[in-house]
Amino acid sequence: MAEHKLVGQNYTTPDLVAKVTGKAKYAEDFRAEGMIFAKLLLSPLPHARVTRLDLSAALAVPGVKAILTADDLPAAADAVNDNGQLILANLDGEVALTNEPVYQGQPILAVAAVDEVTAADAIEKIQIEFQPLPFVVDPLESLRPGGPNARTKGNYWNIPAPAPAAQGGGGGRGQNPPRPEIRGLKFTDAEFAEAKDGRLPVMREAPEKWSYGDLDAGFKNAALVLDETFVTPDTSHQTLETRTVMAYWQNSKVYVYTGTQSTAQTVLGVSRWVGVDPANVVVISEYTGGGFGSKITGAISLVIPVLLSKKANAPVMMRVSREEEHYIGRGRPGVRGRMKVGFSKEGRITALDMFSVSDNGPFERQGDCGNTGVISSLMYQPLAMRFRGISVLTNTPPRGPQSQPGGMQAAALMEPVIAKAARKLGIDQVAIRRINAPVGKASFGPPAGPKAVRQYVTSAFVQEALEKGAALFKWDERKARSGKRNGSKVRGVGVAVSTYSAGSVGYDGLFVIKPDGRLYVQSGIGNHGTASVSDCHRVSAELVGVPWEKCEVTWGNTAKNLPWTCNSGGSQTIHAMTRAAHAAGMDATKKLREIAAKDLGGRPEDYEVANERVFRKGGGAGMSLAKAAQRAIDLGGAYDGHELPKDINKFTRASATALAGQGLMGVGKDNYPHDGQSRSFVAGFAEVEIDVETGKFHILDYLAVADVGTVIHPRAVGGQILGRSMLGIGHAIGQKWVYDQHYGVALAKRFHHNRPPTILDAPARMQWATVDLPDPETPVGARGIGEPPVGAGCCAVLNAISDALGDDVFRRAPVTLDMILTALEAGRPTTEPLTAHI
Amino acid sequence: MDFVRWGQNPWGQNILTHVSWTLFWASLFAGLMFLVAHGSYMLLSAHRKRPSAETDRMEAAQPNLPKRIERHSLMARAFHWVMAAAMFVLLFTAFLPVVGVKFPWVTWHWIAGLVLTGSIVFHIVHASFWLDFWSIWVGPKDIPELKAEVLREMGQDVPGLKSGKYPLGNRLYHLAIMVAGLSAVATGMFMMTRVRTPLFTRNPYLFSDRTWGVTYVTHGVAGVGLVGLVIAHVYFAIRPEKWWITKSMIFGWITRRQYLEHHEPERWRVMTDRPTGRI
Amino acid sequence: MAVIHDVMPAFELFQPASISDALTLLNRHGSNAWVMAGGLDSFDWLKDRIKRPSVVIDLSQVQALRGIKEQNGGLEIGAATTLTEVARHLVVRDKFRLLMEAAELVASPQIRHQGTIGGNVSQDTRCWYYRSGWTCYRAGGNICYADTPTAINREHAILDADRCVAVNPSDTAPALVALDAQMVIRSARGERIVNAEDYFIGPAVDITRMTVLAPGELLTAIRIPSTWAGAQFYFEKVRDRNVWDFPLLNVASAIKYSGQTIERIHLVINAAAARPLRLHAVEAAVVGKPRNEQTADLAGRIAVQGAQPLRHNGYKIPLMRNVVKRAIRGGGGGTWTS
Amino acid sequence: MEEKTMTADTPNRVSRRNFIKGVIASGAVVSSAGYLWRSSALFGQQPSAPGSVERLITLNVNGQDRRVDVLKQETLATTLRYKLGLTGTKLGCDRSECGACTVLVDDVPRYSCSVLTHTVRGKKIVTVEGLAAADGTLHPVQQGVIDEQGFQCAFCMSGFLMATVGYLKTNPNPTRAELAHGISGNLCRCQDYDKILTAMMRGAENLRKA
Repeated sequence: MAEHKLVGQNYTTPDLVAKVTGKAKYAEDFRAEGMIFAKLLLSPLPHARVTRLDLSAALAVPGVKAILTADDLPAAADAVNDNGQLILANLDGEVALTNEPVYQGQPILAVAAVDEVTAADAIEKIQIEFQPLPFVVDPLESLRPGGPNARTKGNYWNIPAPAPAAQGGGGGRGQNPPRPEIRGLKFTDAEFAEAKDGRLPVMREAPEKWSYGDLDAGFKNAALVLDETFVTPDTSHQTLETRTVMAYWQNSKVYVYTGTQSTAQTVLGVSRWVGVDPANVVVISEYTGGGFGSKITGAISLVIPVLLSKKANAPVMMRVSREEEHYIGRGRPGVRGRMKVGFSKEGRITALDMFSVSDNGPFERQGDCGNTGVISSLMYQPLAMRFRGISVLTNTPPRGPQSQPGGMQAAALMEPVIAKAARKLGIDQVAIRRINAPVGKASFGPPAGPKAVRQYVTSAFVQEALEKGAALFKWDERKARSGKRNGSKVRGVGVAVSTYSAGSVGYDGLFVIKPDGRLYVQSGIGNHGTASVSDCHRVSAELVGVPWEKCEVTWGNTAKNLPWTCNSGGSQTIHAMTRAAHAAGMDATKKLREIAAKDLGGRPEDYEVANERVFRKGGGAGMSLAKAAQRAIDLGGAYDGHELPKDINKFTRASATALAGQGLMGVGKDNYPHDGQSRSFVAGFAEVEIDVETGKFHILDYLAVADVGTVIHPRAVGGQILGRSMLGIGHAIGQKWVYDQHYGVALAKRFHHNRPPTILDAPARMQWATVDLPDPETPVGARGIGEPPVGAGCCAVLNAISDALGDDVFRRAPVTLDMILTALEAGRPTTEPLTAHI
Repeated sequence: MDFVRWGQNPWGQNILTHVSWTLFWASLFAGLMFLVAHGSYMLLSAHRKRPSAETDRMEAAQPNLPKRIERHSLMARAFHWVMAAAMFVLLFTAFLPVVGVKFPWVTWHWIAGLVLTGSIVFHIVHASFWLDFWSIWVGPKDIPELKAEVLREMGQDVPGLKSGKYPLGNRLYHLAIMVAGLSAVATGMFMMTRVRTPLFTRNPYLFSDRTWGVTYVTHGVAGVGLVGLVIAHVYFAIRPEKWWITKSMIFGWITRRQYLEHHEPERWRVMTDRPTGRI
Repeated sequence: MAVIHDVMPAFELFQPASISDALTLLNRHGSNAWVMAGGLDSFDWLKDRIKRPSVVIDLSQVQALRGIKEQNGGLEIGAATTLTEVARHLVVRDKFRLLMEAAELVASPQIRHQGTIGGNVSQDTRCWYYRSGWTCYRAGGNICYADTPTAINREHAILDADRCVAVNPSDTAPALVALDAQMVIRSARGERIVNAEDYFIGPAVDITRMTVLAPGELLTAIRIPSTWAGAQFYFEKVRDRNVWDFPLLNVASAIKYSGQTIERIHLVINAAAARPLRLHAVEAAVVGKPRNEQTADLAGRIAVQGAQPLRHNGYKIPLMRNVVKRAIRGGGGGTWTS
Repeated sequence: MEEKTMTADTPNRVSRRNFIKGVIASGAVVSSAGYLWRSSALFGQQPSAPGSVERLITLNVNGQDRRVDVLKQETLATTLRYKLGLTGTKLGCDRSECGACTVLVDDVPRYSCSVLTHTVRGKKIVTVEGLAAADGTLHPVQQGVIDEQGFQCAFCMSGFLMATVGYLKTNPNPTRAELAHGISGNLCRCQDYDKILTAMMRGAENLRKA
């Protein structure tokens, strides 16, 4: 695709008019005849056992149709994944309803009634008693010698080492992973003694542990060694649309109207949670009001209306309230890290010894803790590194991946240390990041596999991003005025770098060119605001030469023949699905050429496809796509989808089979080579102004420069870069959880307590740019961008604050005016650094 | 009518919070009703009065008795009045806001509570080592006295026991106020860990929610009980036939005649060298 | 009984059209009645199912409670006048800018379009323990969950706490106290007028109420005398987010000068205690002094005397010192760049 | 092409053998008995009491008078969404903290989650469905969103649109900073504020030109 007609161009996405007129239907906007309403009874205790439950008074309320309790749920079942591995059921994993709640707010039961007020009134009539069990909401409190455990069995997951993975993301059939189990672990008294000074104690034998290089030599050769503790906040995803669901059963099929990030893949989630064959699951999710990782395949809570609907024999709408969303809506694990970092006098990191403790919540182990190590190793390329970590179970709401999971925390742990080192060494902040930046096929993470080889990326253009950013931001000019006082105001500038995974491989593309000359694209991608639901398919349209006006995208309903599609999480989609779209486009192009050669003579290679035609290269005989589509139907076989490639997923196969015979089918699996792991990078630049009398600060300006390969849709990329930057900035300026430790209950459970940034907290000026260098390992050159802006946004602001005020102001994020004020007053950081959720 | 008030703790558990203020009104009402009933009875019914000739005889028989007999030492009187003042401050600061007179009352209340506590501690020590400790208590031995007292009150002329130093009514009252007062004081001392004072570091989590509930209700029950008891006490203090006792609490002594008239010299020996003799 | 914080339970609704009808209803339903003006405080309580009135008296139809009248060189503002109307009123802008600035900093535009000035000054505290529906002192219980060894009390009181450490969250209240406003209160028994300063009460006096309004009473109007018209004003609200958030502290001052020296001053701080506090000691100390850095420093130092921090709100002491300084000095010196 | 793909599940595709007659398509008026509350009266009417209210009221929504049965405790957002089928107005928090439910009441942006429906009798209510012209021509502010590909998930969009349209009535030619203040009562969790402001500034420009 030498010159692009669609790729790289702005356009109006096919969902926008419906959105702007209010016709777009999100889960709560659907109505079904006879629909009844569900409300939840949540646990008021952080850990308890239900000892008495009397539903009689609630069932006697006129209008109450059914009550669903934990006893009605199917048992956790084993599953087989895409690679054919048997995944044993986690018997201590998350369940939608329970009689032994492990966090305040966990649903105990649900009441369905003719209307919401009846359901709510009925809940108030339920007699329920709990036996309180030991609980803990602070991971360090649980790791303290003699500290309480969040789960009866212990406080962390022991997950035996997985079988060696093949290089290059191919996956491959490994042995079946063992069942994870909960165990208990505490610091020794000697280890924990350090906590007194607000330093994170280090656990010598942590469950997650790896290293490479000669750490001791790295520290010995260092010109500067810093040993810092930093703490990142726990934050709710707080999608504006809560995880409301409407569901009903019909002819043994279940119809689930929900918000999800990944339409096609949610079928498997529903199937597993409800215990029903995937063929009997229909997911309808045309519009999703935000996900940020919290709705990757819908949410486990969807089983509640699904099973209630079965029990009550009526469609059930479960509107989830904002407070309920705080509890069941997922959050980012906060990480406290201890980083001992050695720097050469040029600023190169010679050694990094990192220990991370993350707050895992009560259920399945989150990858954030481990990612702090892996991402740090990629972003700063330490010459030698040791990582140790533990993800501690607590009685707080379940965590889930949130935009740049673990990567955002990695940046927040490391960036303040690097900024401090640059100040101590007298090195420019941009320069120190440049010298440590990954270049080309940079290695990262632990040595793995029988040959102990480290993984590497497909490409990295961080230095280019830093250079472009410094120029656009007028870094040197701004740096010169940083620290200058104007009345009670002082300015500071900050730069930060950040990275994350940016794409997977191996999925399918599917479309049909019909005899009306139009291109009908089937999209299994979720529509949660990233625009990838249509952006990816622009690649197919461009390859077969169809103008966008003649493309119709079908999405958001798994009954409508969608292809097997990646999870829209971890910035996979634009990479994975442009590859799949490319494969399908190439398949159609090949078929078009073959049809032309058949009808018009010559070899297929003599033909090219463009401008709605297939024609002899250099002009000459050809036919319209409309005509070719009709010919494809006439020819049958592979041309119209009656014969399908062997390697496509069975999900795609079923959809393609249903569409066969309607026109020329483009269908294909992404089998393109892919040497390395795709990662995107962002360099963020911020200037802040702080009032030292109130501690209040404003962000004057923010710039993010992204290394994302080829840009498919500039406005969407810009929105992702700045939107995710703001999400990160929220972590720097105020968003957090607050828990009362005595009772283990949430105090901040609404927007005005959790404080997601408002439009007036955003920088007065925001800009974005990309380095515009395609990734060499993917046909369109595009990588994902949803994740890395988060850490860059957060840390550019953190670094700008410390640039203005000095190093000893904060040791945790978010940085709020109280921290600034008391630190300036006392001349040292004063806010309790290690206490969780304050 | 609910006698206690319930609330919810952060775990949604029902916890006791306070005694219901309706009990205050009940106690106030009961105190006043007792006053009216007793006053009416005293007005309307006949009472036995010891014939003065009998007292004359006794006085003649005991010429060596001093004219004034000390009934309450200075220390005992000081204690009583300090305690009374503290009690009034406590009751008014506790219950004026309940009846609608709003003012900052907590500091006055706990300071008065400390004064009361101090005076009670003093009183216990003083009574144990310097006074006839057992003279104030009631026990099974008092049943004949009680019987006689009741019959006398009903107008019958009953021979038999007269009171020792403290008439039975006094002693019963002391018992009641001791129970109520010590309950209020003991719970009040713990409750001070829930308010800001210079004496304790605040720790509202000293007890479990349930224990605190019982503590507050006990304090409340004792408090409203004291309302009735104090009303009764004040009433008797100003009744004409008890005025001689009230005066003794002010001046410390009673006359020989009063002594002989109201007390059983055998049970309150003012002349022996054995002041701690038991009744 | 299980707890659920969603879906307003049923109540009987009355929408009287006149003050007298409203008072009749209030008198009839007594403590079962809930008075709703803008409703922004009310809905939280009702939707969370914590307060359960059987009757709601909605004042939105009482035209007599709305509007701003000029009166003896001052103003009479109907209690149900919205904050937007207050902030946009020309006389408020010209003569009592302090109130305009305070009203403009409340919450968000939509809330200002609906929230009333009467509601803004009479709103309940936002202490998150109290608002969670737990039976604390303010809710009739025997504990302050916000003042315990483990409590999170960053937003709570540094002054005048008495068992309860909640603060008054109003932005317009300190401005009204500084302007010597008078609160017109009516009930079936008649009318009484209370000085703004005395309208608010702390927990020492009544731990369950924020104002002197008794059941059956209605705040009908707020009168602003001409006393401070055209004075030098300073209002500052310090909060976390620039929209929605309640003040961590706010300060209002009105100053009249005689030449270079401060002739009269009213200085009020809110969110430091359960009621807006007029800083009489500071006022007395700065009268007769020139408006300069030294006077400002003095004011700041005096202001925080006696302040008692809790575990997480120690920052309010330097913050209060500094905003009081700024209220004398007239800002932080240097404006925000943007 | 949007219209065809917008409505997810067309009723005729669903077999009617079972209990579902289909999912009601966009904009349809749902039974006036309402979904969220039982229709039986919880209290007897007290016609004699001053200020007592009737349940059956008339609302002027998007230029039309609509008769609707409204419970005493019902909020405007609920009436619009569940009684009048106007689901373009979203509920994000139900507590005046996000702005997704913003509608115009007599041209003033209000949080419909925090307005009792009974208080807006006789007032003109405009929702996002009422912005475009009868012929489908988009409102200039809506067009601004199309022009700039504003918003991401768009759950906040209708609230932002209504807040902007309301604000522009008081200040048709705002600076970017003024507009940000004017629509600051709306939260976007995709945090796409920069692009939203760009789209809304474009909308303001469109409106001035219109």
